[in-house]
Amino acid sequence: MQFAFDDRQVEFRAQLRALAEKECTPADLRAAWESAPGWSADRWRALGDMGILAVTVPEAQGGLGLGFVDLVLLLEEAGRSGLPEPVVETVAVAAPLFAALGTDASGRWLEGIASGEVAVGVAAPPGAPEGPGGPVLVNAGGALLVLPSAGGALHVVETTGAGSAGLALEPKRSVDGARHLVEVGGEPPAETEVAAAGPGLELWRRACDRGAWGTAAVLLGVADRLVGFGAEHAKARVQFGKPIGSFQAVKHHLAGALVRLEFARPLVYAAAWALDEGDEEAPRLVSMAKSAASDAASVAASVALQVHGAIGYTWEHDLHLWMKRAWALGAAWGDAGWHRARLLGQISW
Amino acid sequence: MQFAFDDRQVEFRAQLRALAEKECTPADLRAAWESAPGWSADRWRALGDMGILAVTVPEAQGGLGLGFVDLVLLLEEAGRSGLPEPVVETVAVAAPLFAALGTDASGRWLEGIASGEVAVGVAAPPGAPEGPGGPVLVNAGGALLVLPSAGGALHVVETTGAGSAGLALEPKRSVDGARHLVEVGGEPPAETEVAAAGPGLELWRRACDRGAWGTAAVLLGVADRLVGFGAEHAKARVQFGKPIGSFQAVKHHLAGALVRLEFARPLVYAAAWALDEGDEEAPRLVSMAKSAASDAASVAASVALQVHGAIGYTWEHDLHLWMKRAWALGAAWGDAGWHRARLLGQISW
Amino acid sequence: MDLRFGPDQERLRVEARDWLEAHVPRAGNGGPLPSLDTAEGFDAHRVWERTMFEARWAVVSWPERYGGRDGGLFDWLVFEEEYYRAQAPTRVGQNGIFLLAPTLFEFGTEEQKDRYLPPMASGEEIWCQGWSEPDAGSDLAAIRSRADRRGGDWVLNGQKTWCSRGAFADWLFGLFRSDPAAERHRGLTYFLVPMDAPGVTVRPIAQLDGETGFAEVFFDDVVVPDAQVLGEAHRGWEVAMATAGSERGLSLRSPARYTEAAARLVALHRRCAERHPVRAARLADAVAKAVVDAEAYRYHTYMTATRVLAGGSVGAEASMNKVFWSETDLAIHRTALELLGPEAELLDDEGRPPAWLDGYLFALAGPIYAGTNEIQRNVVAERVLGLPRA
Amino acid sequence: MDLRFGPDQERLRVEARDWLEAHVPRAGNGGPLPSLDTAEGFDAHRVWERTMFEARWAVVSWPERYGGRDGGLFDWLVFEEEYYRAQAPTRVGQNGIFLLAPTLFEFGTEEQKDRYLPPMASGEEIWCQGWSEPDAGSDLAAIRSRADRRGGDWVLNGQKTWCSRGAFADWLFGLFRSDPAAERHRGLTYFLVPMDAPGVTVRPIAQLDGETGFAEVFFDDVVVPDAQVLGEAHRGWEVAMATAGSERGLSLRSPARYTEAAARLVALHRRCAERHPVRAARLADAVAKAVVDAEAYRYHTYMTATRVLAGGSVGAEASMNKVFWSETDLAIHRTALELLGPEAELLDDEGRPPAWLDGYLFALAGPIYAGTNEIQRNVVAERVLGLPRA
Repeated sequence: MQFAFDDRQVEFRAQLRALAEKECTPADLRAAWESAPGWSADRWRALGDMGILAVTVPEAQGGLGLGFVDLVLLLEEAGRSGLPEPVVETVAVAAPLFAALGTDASGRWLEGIASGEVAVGVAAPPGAPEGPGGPVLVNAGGALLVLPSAGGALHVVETTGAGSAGLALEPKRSVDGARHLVEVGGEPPAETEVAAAGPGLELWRRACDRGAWGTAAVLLGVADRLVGFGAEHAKARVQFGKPIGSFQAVKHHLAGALVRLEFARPLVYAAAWALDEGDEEAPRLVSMAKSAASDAASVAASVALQVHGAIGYTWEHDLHLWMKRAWALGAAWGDAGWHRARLLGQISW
Repeated sequence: MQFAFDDRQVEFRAQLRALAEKECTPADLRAAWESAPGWSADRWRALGDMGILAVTVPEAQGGLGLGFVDLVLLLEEAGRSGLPEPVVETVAVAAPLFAALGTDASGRWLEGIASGEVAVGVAAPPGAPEGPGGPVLVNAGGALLVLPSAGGALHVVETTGAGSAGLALEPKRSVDGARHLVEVGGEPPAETEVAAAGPGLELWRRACDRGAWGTAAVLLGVADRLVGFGAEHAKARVQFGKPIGSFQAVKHHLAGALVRLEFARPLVYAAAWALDEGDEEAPRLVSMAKSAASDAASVAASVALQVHGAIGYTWEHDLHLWMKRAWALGAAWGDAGWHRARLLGQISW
Repeated sequence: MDLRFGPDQERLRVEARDWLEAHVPRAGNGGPLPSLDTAEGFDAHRVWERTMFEARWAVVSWPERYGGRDGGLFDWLVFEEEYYRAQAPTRVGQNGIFLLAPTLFEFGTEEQKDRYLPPMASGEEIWCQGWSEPDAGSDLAAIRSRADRRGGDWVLNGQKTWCSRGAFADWLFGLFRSDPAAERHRGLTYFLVPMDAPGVTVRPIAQLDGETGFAEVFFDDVVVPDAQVLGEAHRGWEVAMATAGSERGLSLRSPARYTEAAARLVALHRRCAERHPVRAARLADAVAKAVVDAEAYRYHTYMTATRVLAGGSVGAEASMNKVFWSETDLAIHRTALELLGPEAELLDDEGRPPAWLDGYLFALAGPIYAGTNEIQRNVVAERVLGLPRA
Repeated sequence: MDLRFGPDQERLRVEARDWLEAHVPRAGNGGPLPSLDTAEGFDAHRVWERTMFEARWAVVSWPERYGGRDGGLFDWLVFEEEYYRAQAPTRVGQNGIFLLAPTLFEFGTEEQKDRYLPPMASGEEIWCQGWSEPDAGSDLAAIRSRADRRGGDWVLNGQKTWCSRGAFADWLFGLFRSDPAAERHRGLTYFLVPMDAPGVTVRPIAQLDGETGFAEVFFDDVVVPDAQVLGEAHRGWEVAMATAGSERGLSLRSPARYTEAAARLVALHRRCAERHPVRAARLADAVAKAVVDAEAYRYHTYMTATRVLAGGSVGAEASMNKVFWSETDLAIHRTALELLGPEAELLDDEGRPPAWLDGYLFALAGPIYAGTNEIQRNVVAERVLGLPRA
């Protein structure tokens, strides 16, 4: 038993943090809110250069050939810095899927991912019972779109505009302005199928697990940032002649949020390890991780807002950039309740 | 619209409070815990003398011929003082039922209730889906036992011991030692039937509504006492050089409990009025009242214990006499969740 | 005890329901109105206030001479129930009508009442509040904006913030420190200030939904005559507390808002059960709890209203109300968003939050404004339970 | 990262499971034992400690010379998992083994360790704690019980309360004020006191279930030699904090308690679904949440253990643990009682609380003892988040 990260993994996170501090300031985030597709090709390439996009790409396709334990601190950092790019969809969901396909096309896609040229969006099928991000939504703008057909076959569509491969791609706005969603209409054509109904559905289910897990990791960072916002404000803001952080109500709000976060974290890390190992407990751990992380981020958002008071209720203050992310990602890929129902066997992807 | 009590109703409560302060001290309550049936024939007669037992008995049978609005403050006071006697079962559940029956026997029972000679227990049928106080339990020791048969006919059994009318009456102990329960085994014989299956079930359902409502009223008083315990301790107990009630965490715990209580109260009062009026909204109001009162008492119990710390965890301190009552009555006649499910039409008596 | 409304109130209810049915702006009937936190929407809402005023629905509980119907508290509650049932627009004039007007009725001179109440009722003059300052939020008594005597007038300097409706309002009411030697709650005066007075500068502040629901207001040598002082000079705190009591208490927060929202929640739950039975089963308890709390608030309000009509006062109970309605409102909207599941995050085609998300954003402010819930719990603990101050 | 236990631990697990399977007192096998808060039950539990000791299971993580197996933290955690899975008896020796022993290992002399550890491990000497006093609960530094120097010895006077196991224990460890001039945390000394010493009087206190789980202990000129001081005189606070860290942190609160309870809760939920489907549907989310929280605590403990083994410390994180496990324990048991519905209130035929109710009564103490959760949240806010002291 060794439940810790090695120096290389910790160092990798530090690199991403350094990059994000330069390339993903709150001003950059606000720019992402204002423009479609909401993320920056330059920053995407910079992410490629520092290696995060290549983590799960096999070495044969120019990747690092690493796993989810190597990835998890990076995703957490992506949440902390508010990175608007579809890192989870590309690195956690798509790259392992493409690697499993092992076709010429998937090899090319993997090379594109590793080099920072390709980003991926993922859409759930219209018939999905309670899927990731609504039946027909995708965190998109990517050059590739992964989606299952209503029948359960798996498709990868190279998107070229609003009507790629016969699919209607209609932009949708989220309360989290950095999430530029697309509603997918129509059925993908036969020539985009990458796996037939049976194996396709199995691949899809595992992809959903990775999507939920990756989003849980991002939510840890989001929650961490929100608690940080709250603590900083509580130290700085003076009322009744002292910092409001000296009032017990404020202390207990923030301490409660921190406790939820600190106990969500090990579940997300353990799920990463189980996914790497192909452990049969992995789906259970993913659901525990996502439900705990969604709740932790939700509590952190509420507490941070309440501690800030009116200033936190403004568009000018950066708090809402993370608060709305906590709401949106908390519900995406199954909200806390969905994953708890899954844990009891009431529901599945 | 006149949502207030009149002077006579308020005065009636004061009389019960005065009686309880003499006849129902914590020492009396501890005596009730120690002895079966746990309540005192003397106190029962004193309650009869002051009139509470006669409230719902028609004047023709020596009663006051009043209603539930006249009764509700008295039941609340019964909860506050911790009265261990089966007032709800006798006055709220049985007397109106007997009055509706209108038989010679029921007339005699009503006279006995009004004069403080008869107490009543109520048992749910073994086949009941989720009934009042478990399928086969009764707050008993009463001279009369009201219960439906498995088929839905309604019976009244004059109890004379452990094997009355062919029923097995086995004592059961509750965590609230003042509740001396009886498990009822067997089917009541035909000669005890007071209403056949169809009308009997309807009478039973209305009786259950009154039981749930009466228990909700008692719970208001229990919650009030618990908040009072907490507030008194918070004023008296000194730590870190000041009363612990000056710490914001303690303040907010108690304020939160008080708010739950104050907003449960009008629902219980409104349900009393609706029951008096035979209003079609009465069952909904009863369920709202019981769920709110159960929750309020549960929160008050938790908060009172936490504010007291270790001293509240002792058998010597009186707090637990009310805390355990809050737990037991909170679940009896349908717990908060049961009544909320009923409100949505998922379940019924 | 009698929980029936009287025949007068039932007549009023029918009349209000019919009128609202015919006049509330809906799709196809000049509505729904644009957000009142935009310039366009503010004007549209002002027109709606005028429409109500002309039919004498704007201020049912005011005396007839100011545009009301001489209605009692229960008349007002009945009207509010119908107003919310009709899903009529948010009242752009509510700061004036519900917060300032009770204070004017209590402390205003006859001249002030004649001057300010009618245009307030008609929507001609919309009021915003000037309580908070950058360093005086929860600690409201830390107000530093000053009112100095010059000639026979007052001169205001300083800054107010979080002025709801401040971006587009015509008048502001608020507290200024008139006696710099006095501390905290003493030496404050309650002023009525036109927003177009020389020296007043408004900086709109965008709120969570991106729109300018509130504003900062700067005062730079703004001259105000004695006629625009409400109540006695230097006694503004006592005057303001009456308004704060209205804000936190019965007047502003009509229970109909919550019962109406709870009814919509039940309908949403029913629809959810068809497509997402597991989700609906999980949230059933929360839906029912929302209904119970909304009804609890309604009956509690009836009890309070009965007591007030009998000469009682609201007092510290206003703080319990505030905690309860703000938590109820949040719980209703949180449950709705959970019922919507992954669709909850979506904006509509104009990029605006749809009804439930919009309501959630609004509800989020509940535990913060009009005295944070932390402050309210302190008040409940100290004034109702008698716990010692820190 | 590797979340597998090593082969040594898996061997230990199998060995422990087999032994416990054969020896845990169950119905038909000398058990279940009577409540350890009765005189009879205390003795029965002492015998069980002895049985464990003889098979070297009493203190797996201690050095062999004191009766242990030289096991590491993970060996201990594996053993605990098996211990709870086997539903083995509550450890009557836990105050000594989990609270005092770590302090003895850190601060004790060789003589003290040789003298006290083996009988502690064997159950021959059961320890209770002497921290709280009537006026020193949350404010532990307000201790007033005194230790005065007389001749070459110490003389103890005063009163301790809430001494868990105090009704039947053989020894007590606790803090006494040795320097009356020093204030608060200074001038305290950590003593080891035999309960049969002249001048010690024990008054058992009945707890919520009516049994004497704790006691008041009175000291009237109790003479104690220097050999029974742990650590330096007047430095008792620092010594005690090490013990408090153990109590609040990793050592006492084995995650197996919660994972085992959560597994039983899932089984209870399954049974409930057969007879009360609506009730079970309502509580499904709470059941699953209990599972998640129990597992979160387990993995969090593995992370902490890894860090401690790498030379890290627990520190203020112990306060987060305390808040989390106590809330998790309460939530598990509350949910169980709701699943039981109206049957939850019933005692068994001997008038004792059945398992879930008994567990609930125990869980209720969680947010209170070992530092209330209010104090713990202060610690988290101040020491982890850096918020200012009041």
